[in-house]
Amino acid sequence: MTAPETHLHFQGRNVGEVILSVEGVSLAFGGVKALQDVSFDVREHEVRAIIGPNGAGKSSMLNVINGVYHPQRGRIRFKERQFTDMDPHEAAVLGIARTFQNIALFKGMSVLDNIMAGRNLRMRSGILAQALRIGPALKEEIAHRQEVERIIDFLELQPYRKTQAGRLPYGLQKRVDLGRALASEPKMLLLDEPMAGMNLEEKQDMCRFILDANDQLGTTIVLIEHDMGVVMDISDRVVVLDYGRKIADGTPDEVRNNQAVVEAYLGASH
Amino acid sequence: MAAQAGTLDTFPKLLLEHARVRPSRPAIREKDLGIWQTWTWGDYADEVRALACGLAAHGVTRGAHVALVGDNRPRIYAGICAAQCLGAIPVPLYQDAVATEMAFPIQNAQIGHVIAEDQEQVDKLLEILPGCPSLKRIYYDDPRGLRHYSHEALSSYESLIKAGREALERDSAFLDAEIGKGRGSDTAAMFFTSGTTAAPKGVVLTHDSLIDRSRTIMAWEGLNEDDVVLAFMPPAWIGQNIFSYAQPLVTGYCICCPESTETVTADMREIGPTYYFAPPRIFEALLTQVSVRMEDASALKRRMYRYFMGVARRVGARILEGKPVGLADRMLYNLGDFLVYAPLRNVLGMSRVRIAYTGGEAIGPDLFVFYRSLGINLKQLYGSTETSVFVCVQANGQVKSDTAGPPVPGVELKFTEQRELLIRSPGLFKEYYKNPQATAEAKDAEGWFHTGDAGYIDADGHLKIIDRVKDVGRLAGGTLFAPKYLENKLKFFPYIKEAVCFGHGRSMVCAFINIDMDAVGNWAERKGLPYSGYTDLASQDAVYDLISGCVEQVNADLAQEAELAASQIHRFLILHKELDADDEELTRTRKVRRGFIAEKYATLVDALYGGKHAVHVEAKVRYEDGRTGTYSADLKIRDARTLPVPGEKKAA
Amino acid sequence: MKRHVPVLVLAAVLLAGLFAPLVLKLSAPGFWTEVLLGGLMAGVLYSLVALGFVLIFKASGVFNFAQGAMVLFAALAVARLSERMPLWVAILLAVAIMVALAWLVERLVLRPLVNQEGVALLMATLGVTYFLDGFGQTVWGSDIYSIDLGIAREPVMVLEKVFEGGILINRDDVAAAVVAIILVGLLALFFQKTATGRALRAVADDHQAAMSIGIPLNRIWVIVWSVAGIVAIVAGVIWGGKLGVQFSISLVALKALPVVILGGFTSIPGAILGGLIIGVGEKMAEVFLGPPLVQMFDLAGGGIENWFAYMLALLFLLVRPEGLFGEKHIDRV
Amino acid sequence: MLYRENGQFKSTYAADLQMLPILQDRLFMFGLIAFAFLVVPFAASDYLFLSILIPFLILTVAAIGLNLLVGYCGQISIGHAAFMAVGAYAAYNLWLRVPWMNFLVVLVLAGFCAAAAGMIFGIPSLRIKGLYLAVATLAAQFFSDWVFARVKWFTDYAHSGSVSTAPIDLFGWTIDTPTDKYLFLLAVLIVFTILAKNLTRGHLGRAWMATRDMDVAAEVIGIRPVYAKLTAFAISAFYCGVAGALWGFMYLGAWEPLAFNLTLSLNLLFMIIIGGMGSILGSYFGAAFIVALPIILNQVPQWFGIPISTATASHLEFMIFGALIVLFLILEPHGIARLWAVGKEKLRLWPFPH
Repeated sequence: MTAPETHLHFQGRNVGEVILSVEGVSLAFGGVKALQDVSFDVREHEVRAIIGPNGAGKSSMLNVINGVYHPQRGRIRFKERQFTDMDPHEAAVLGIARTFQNIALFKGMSVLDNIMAGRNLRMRSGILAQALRIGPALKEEIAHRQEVERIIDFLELQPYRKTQAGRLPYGLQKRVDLGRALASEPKMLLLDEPMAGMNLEEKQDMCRFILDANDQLGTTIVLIEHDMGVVMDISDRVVVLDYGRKIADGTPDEVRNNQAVVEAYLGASH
Repeated sequence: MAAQAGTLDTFPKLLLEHARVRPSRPAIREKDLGIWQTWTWGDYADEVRALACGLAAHGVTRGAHVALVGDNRPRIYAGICAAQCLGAIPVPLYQDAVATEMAFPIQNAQIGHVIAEDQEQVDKLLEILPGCPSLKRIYYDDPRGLRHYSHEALSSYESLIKAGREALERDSAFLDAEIGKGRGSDTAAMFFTSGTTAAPKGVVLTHDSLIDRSRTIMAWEGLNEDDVVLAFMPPAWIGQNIFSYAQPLVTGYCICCPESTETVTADMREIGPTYYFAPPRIFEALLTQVSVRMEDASALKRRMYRYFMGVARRVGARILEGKPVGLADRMLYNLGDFLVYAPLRNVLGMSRVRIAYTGGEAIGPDLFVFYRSLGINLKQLYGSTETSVFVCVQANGQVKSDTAGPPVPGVELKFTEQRELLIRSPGLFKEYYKNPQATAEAKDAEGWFHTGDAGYIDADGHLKIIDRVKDVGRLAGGTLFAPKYLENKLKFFPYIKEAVCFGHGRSMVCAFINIDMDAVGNWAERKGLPYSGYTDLASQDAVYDLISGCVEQVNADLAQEAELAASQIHRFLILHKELDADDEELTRTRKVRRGFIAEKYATLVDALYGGKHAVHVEAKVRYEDGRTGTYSADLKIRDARTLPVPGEKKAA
Repeated sequence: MKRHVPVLVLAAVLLAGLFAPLVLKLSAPGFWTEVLLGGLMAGVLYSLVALGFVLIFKASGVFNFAQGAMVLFAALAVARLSERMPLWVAILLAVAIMVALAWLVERLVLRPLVNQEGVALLMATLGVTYFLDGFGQTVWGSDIYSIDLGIAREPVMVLEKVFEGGILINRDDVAAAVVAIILVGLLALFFQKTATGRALRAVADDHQAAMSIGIPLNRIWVIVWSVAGIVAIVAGVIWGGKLGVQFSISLVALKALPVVILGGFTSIPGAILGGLIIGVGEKMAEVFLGPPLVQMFDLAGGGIENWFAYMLALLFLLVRPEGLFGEKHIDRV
Repeated sequence: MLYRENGQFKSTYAADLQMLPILQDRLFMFGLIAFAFLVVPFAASDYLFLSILIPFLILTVAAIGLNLLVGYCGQISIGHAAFMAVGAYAAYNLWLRVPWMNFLVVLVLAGFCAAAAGMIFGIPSLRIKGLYLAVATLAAQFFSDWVFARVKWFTDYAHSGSVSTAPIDLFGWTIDTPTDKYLFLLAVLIVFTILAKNLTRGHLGRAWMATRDMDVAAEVIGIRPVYAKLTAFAISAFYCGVAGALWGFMYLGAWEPLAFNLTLSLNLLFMIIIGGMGSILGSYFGAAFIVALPIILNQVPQWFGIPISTATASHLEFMIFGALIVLFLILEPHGIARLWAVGKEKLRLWPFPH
């Protein structure tokens, strides 16, 4: 790897070794080629953006990384593990969490329970212990509740703790979605358009939360976002996809001046 | 305890006493991470001791000033006490002040150490740091967002505590000695008054004065360690500070800090304080909320509510005062209590309130009676920063809606010829910090404090305040003009948030109105009126009609009072923007700065008196995200119907 | 191609099962053919009911559990009405009743529940089932009634030349099968060839698109429920004529559910083929698998046909959840 | 209106995680339980016990079981009577063949048998959803109908296929009279309610609800669908198995083949639709409703002097059930439990409307 040193926004934050690499991934649905021979890598603690016009295969890329889709060709390496064919819950166990473009909250559950559910894979007590809810089961529940409260505090969701998630306004639902993903203490967080449909203030809040998560919790971030200003502002490196192919990869400045990228975006805006 | 009272003459000594007498009773609760985390008196003392040693290790010495800026957090209160342990003087600052406002106190008091709540406060402090050479250290409580701040002045509260614990381990006698050196006559704390006209003044209060007033009230009201207070006003305000710092340390009751400003209502419902103090505007806002929410209720419920509120108005206050009430009315009231009052107290979080105070400014009589009739023992008090709050407090069972009650033990009152109230009390302040001139103006040689308030003692011996001496004016016709009195009457309507009345030296009274966005917005939605924001809503004719109705009702009331009948409001306009403390139109305690407003909006005032029906305004508007823009439009002016003054009586 | 393998294996097993009695000489060819024909005839009826089901599912996305109750209701109506009037008048009247019923269902059930999840709609049809069962028996009575189709009941012997002993066939079965086949054919034609039929299919594919080409959704629902009602009348009359009109008809009609699982919820050929597979399968299982099972496990009688269809469908679901002709569904995230 | 929540603050998570965090709710609940244990046994008639209270208590256990699967985990089943049958026959055979076994152990083992059956028939849920699953569960229904009617061993080679039981002896207490049965069942129901409530509040419950609300997202945050669905099927079937055993021993006493038929399955489903899906409390409401309605329908016309035959009454019952299902789905898809919750919330906020 001879990737150039990326510039840093914060002093003290160390972008580390490559944590995820995507190698020659191709994915097709029937005849539709969603991804063609895409390769890139993500370094530990960095903020990595995937951009591209509509239908460029961005969401498919995230879905491949966390095992929702299984690519026909290519492989993925996360930390020391290689795989092509992995179920989403296995990805979660490995430390990959994600949020969804069309918020996929558990609408019938409270905000607290939504975020608690994010910690499910860390909870161990058996069925009988849970049914009796004594001793270790209750202790475990309380310990995790405490962790979840930290996330609620972190995302400033205190007033909504016991509100049913489906009843929250859109911007807050997005925040809960992020909270649920963070609750699993992921190594890497995939964010699918975290700021779509938000107003300026909500976007600023969300940026702050993402950067804080990256900075304070050390979470590696891979995000898809349409708002170019945001992408250029917060990401360390950017991958550009167009029609399922990678057309550029580099720092925000490099990408901004890339001819292929400019053309792809001009072409898409017609 | 009475026997030891002589030795317990400072707050740190009181704290240690509580830690000894009731170590496992709750002292401070804070809703954090979803539950009410509790410090017992023992924990409180531990924290304070460690913190004091930390501060000492970092160079805080006797007589130095230590600033504390933040919301109600246990650590802020611990900081106050820790400074006092060392004989240093804590200076609580308003957490919502902008950076420039913070600079003055820090420069004035040569403050070297600040304990700040979070990044927001740290940012402000760092901004003014270049202009404040005295400021050496800033300690932050919440590290969020501060990880990459590398300013040398900055360190965490945690590190301070750690340093303190280490120092304490090395030498535990040092602190006890320091505490022992404290004397009641030492300065306990300094509060900067918001200063409606001039620069803020640092009011210096001694342990003796604060402790004396707290003890007096404890005895007067029968407060005890089971009482609970919710601390939700700025700790830099003496009103909050004495309730959540001085009084609990004297009495041993528990204070509770809400989780965040958005959750105060919910937190109040959970905690159910027994002892409550809020300025009238809070009670006003609560009542507005009640009215608005009741208007959404079903017709049947609304009728029930109106009926029983009528019953309550008739007999509620009398029942609360233990006066005789007919059996039928008493039963009706009991039914109303089951159906309306008790549930209402519950949703307001006031079920357990034994004593509630309001003060700081006059409260509308209707507003006051509303709470009393619900069975909430709301009383008025009179006092200020300079008097350690408690001067007059209404006694249980002798509550009148338009007075501040009789002087509490130890207080002497007298009036000047201009009806200005003078006070002598053990609670009086020592001086204005570094301001001998102001001190001399306010406190004469005989120790009388000149309050600047105009008023008199009524037949029952209760203090009645009309207005500020300098604000009480005369209409051109020579009759009395008390603007605050009028404004309060207007503000009693849920639709009116602020009012500014003009009339001194003029032939008639005119007013600026600020509508209440929540109440009027709700009203507009029910009427199906579309609007885009405050400015748009405020300019609608229907809203003018609504406000017009309110003004005319005030006029009808005023016409009943001989002295004030001439003060009926002839013309008014609804301001295009909300009056804002950030624009200096209100004080930090949200008092209207009438003079400033009259100057700033002189063209509007001229238009009111010039008989025009519209006036063009162009104004800079500051949006919430900090950007500014210009607003330009015509403001409408309305004539309000007035009633004939009784003097010129017509057909009976 | 990979995903077809289990289906092919399953098909092979079924075929093997079908011919096993012949190959293993457990049965005379004549008897085997008789059983096969009996199965096919029952299968045609299943296909018919399943068609009504598929129709409704395609057009409104409703999993109509009430199809069986509709068959019972229709059969009861025809049976009781034909006591007072000629059969054809009774049937015409029953058609009118079923159309009215369709209209009511659209008005009172579907329209208020539009855009609800499939499971909620399924539960609503459970409600309709109960209502129809209760209503039918309140209005028409709850005894066992007969429908006289006017076809001679005695069986005839055919193909004596081919098989030893010939094959015994009921004439009414033949007539029923013919009617059913004609109706299935007509429906298939209606769906594939006519403009309305195509419109109905368009609705299933995309409600928005269908509305945008000017088809009122509500009317379409009334039409499909009416057609399903008419199908129910035919099935009800045929079964009623054969078994007598009684409550158990609604249970028999429930067999349409495994049929559509087999065939795919939205496929007309699937419904037809599925019906035949189930019909033949359960008859064969009952006749040839039943006795050995009874013997082996000392059972108190056969009755495999009561569950065979469901178990077959269950097995099929595990192998190929989308059915024979259904479309594969991809979850979008 | 009746709530006074001021001062009821929680200073520990354990207090915040209580089953009934509000004091007034706890008082009401204790009052209710005390009433059920101390007053009802002396006040109720045998008729009330036998035709209302006993079936209500047992069906509530079954409805809670079905609700765990359908309401909490979102997996539909229209064949849950099959698991009741498994439980009933398992208990019968254990009781018959291992006579020394404590009845409580018999109950639990019967539940485990049903749970095993539930897991087997739950396997399709791993591949299919919603409507398809409904048909798969029908297979369980018809298969169990057949097995218990035809396999003689289960019915101890009884000639008619019917089985009969005798009163149970529990630690020297012979549960014979209606009052005995009522007390026993009440205790069982309370235990099972608490267990179910705890399960739904634990991480397993969250896994179920997550699977119900958004299965893809649930998997993405690390919830294994296999585990969530199969445990829901197993525990749900366990409850129904126990309920089935109780139904056989405590309510029917003796029963014929097809005692646990499709109608019972559908009735269970109706209980949770009307009572409220995803609510333990709703299971109570639903069971009460389904038990009481036929009796009311039989009684009410008599009070007004209108003669009505049993057959007509049962047909009317069908119609009313059917109509109510549709009505509830349209007006209040979350059933009586939601109405209750809304009412409670109104009381808490009284006199404010919201």
